[in-house]
Amino acid sequence: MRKLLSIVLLAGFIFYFATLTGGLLIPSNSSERSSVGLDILSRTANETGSANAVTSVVVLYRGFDTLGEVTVLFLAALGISVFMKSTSKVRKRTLDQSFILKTGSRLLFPLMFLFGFYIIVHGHITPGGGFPGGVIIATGFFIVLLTSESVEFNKTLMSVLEGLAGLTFIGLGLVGLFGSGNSFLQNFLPLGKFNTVFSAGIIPVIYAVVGIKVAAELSSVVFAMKESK
Amino acid sequence: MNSIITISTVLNTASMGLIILGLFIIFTQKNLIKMVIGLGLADTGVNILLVSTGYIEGNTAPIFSNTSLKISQMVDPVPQALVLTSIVIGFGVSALALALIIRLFEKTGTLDTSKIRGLKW
Amino acid sequence: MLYLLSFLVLVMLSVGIAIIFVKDILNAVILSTVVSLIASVIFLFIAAPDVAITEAAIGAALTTVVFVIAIKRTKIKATIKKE
Amino acid sequence: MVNPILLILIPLGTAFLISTVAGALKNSTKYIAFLALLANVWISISLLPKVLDHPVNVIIAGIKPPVGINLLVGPMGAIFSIIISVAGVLVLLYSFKYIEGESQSKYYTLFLLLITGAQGMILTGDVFNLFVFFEILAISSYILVGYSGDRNGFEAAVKYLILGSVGSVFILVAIALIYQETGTLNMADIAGKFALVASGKKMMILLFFITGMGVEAAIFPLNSWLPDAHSSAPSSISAVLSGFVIEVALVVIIKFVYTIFAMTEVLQYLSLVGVITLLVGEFAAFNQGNIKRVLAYSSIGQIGLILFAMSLNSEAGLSAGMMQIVNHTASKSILFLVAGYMIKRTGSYQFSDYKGIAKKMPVSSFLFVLGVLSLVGVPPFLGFFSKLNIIIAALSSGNVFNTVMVFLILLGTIIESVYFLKIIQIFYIGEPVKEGVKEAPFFAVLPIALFAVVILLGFLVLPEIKDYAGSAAAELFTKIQMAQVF
Repeated sequence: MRKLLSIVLLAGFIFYFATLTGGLLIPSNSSERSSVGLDILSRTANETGSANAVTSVVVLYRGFDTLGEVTVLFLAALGISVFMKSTSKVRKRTLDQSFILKTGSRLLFPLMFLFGFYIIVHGHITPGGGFPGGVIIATGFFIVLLTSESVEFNKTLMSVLEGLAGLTFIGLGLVGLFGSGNSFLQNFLPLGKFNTVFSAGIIPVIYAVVGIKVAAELSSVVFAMKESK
Repeated sequence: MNSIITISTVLNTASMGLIILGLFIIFTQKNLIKMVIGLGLADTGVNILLVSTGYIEGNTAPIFSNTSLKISQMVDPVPQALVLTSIVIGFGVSALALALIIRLFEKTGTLDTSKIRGLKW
Repeated sequence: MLYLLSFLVLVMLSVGIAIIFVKDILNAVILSTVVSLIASVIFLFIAAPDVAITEAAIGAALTTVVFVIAIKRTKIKATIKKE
Repeated sequence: MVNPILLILIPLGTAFLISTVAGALKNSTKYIAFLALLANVWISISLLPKVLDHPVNVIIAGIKPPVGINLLVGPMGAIFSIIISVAGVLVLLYSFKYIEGESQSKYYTLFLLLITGAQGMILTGDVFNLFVFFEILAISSYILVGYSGDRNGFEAAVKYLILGSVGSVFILVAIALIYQETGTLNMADIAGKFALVASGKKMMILLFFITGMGVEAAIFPLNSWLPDAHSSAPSSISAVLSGFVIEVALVVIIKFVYTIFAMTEVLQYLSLVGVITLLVGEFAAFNQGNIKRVLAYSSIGQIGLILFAMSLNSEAGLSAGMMQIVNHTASKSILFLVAGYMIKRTGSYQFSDYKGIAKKMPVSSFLFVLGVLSLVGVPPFLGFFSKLNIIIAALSSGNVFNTVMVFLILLGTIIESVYFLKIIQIFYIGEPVKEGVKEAPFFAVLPIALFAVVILLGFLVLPEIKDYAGSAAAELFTKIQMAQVF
């Protein structure tokens, strides 16, 4: 019964989508296109000083969305820690990792950290930014924590870090709101020289905060799922 | 452009196919983890659809890496920013779903929705 | 470019359809990672490098990690129950 | 200066703050959460008079819409944020004693994020921003449904999560298609540019959107998750989920239909769907033995009634619908909150076990009766006036279809009163069988009583409520507010 219903539903959906692709998704003529995005392209260099237009959209033009987005990750981390709470005993690692693995991971960690940091602070010049950079830093943590027995994952520290990064994000926005700009997330720092690391006002600052937050949240997501027994 | 197959029709086929496939998996499969996989597929499909709405054939990425690049030769940056948000949200939802499924498994001992009969599915 | 893209889409969709028929859930997860990776290559082709990096890092890599943890935790218990 | 963006930022920032200091302050973080929501109540109430003549348009990041994101607060947004903040603060007060256990600060963080999501969805003027806040609202509800940590909670949460995520896929498809057609994401800008788009395309996009948002709003074929989720969640959360979460989603649908898409031709179908939802909910509630499932199905019935009222395509219908939302928020919160302590004291979900409970829990039982009377629509409670207004609005449209629908609604009301009378009769008749049942603590009764004051004294300020609801209806109906963005 349920299967039949779902097949009928899906058939309807396919039909629906097929008519849609026939009528709606006709390739639009690029010369006639007018959109917010093309408007942004023409003003991003002067207005935000960010060479990467996607970054300027993510951090500044639609920075409020990004605040919501890190909140969603925060929620996911929080939710997983809620569900895994009743069984949160620290498990004694009995696995004996090989010497090469341990040493290799320790060597790799600073490199990965540095690489993630590089990706984050160059987010306004090259592709990348807070999200992939945060993932790379988090991966560095995983490698160390998976291979060495002596390092323990500190849940409290992570949740403090998550909260602080979120507060910093909002705080940076509020400086804009109560400062000269009179609007939340207003860019209050000088734009600097185009296409260099120290440019684009608050964009790299916010992206760094996002990177820290993403790294902390992802680490706590994965470790809450893995560690609790 | 006389040919019927253009880049945008290919992209639309991809997104439509993935969304329908994802929904099909969600509605017909009984394994909870497989349902979450279906959710991920549908999300990927939507992301391709979103990026394709901003794609202009033959144009470059919206990054002013050198001064010779012209605005008229770039693609729309807004859908790409939206997709970044959507990917992260999708990951958050999948991780949360899997955590819930792990706990449900600990309580019921099965991943099969037809065997979990506490409530009506 | 067009043919390459069509080929990628074709592979992606057939891998996706294979997920329905795969019995082992771990294989299904790996196939879904393949779909994600191909999607990230497609993003690169349609001039969206930021999206491609994020999809590869989050959509493909991290999601797989989380899935594998979930599978591991739902399997070990099952074998214990049987004993 | 009162800035509506603070309505979103205060709960969000407090949630982050609680996460930072939870280790040091343990369970006293609940007082921080309470203060934050009190501030929200004050801001939202002081906002209402300002938005009545012309809406407040908040620009974010100093970039004017349509390029940037804006918040657009008209009377409807202000009224809704009052409903959300007031219901939120009262339920939070109830949670002080109701929620027990170790890591309570997580509960309060989640609760604040739920409020953030709801406020954001109502206040935002940007379609994608709406989606982000929708996800915040939805994900925090998934977690809170499973918060109690029992088997039913997890199962309901998984079910809710999967259906809700399917819904969000549909919403994203709608957003992608909107961007494809208009090249913008700002609601007012979309409304302007949609005038040039063929109505067939608009209809398809709107159907995608309604399908997606309808999962959260629990309209008829998409509501199978609701009875499980609302009955498995902790009662304080059930009160919030029934009280404003589904209404927020419903109002967003109505807002899209009237102002952004301006497609009044779908309203006929929506009102039919509303009546079907109502009948399905009331008939299903009739056979339940679990008190929380009864209340959950009754929420489906009420949401159907609100949908019917709001899709009458008249200002009178919209304002009656707004009044019904106020009534439903207050009375359903009373019922769920009372049921929460009855379940806690007796240890049973079946209302047949509550024989003679009125002797042991007199105040709670009395408040329950008040809630029922207002929900069913007995004068002089607020529910009577809102239902009366809905019926007048439906009959004054003068067509046969609406008259038939009114009869079906009255049928639904009769069923509703029958099953609620059955429950009340069990409360008051017979000797108590369970030992050790005692009255709920003061901190739990106080917020319930405050909700009761709203429905009881509602008729004293009826003209004002009507006034505000009317201006909210006008905002949706005449679209003047939208035009003032630029």
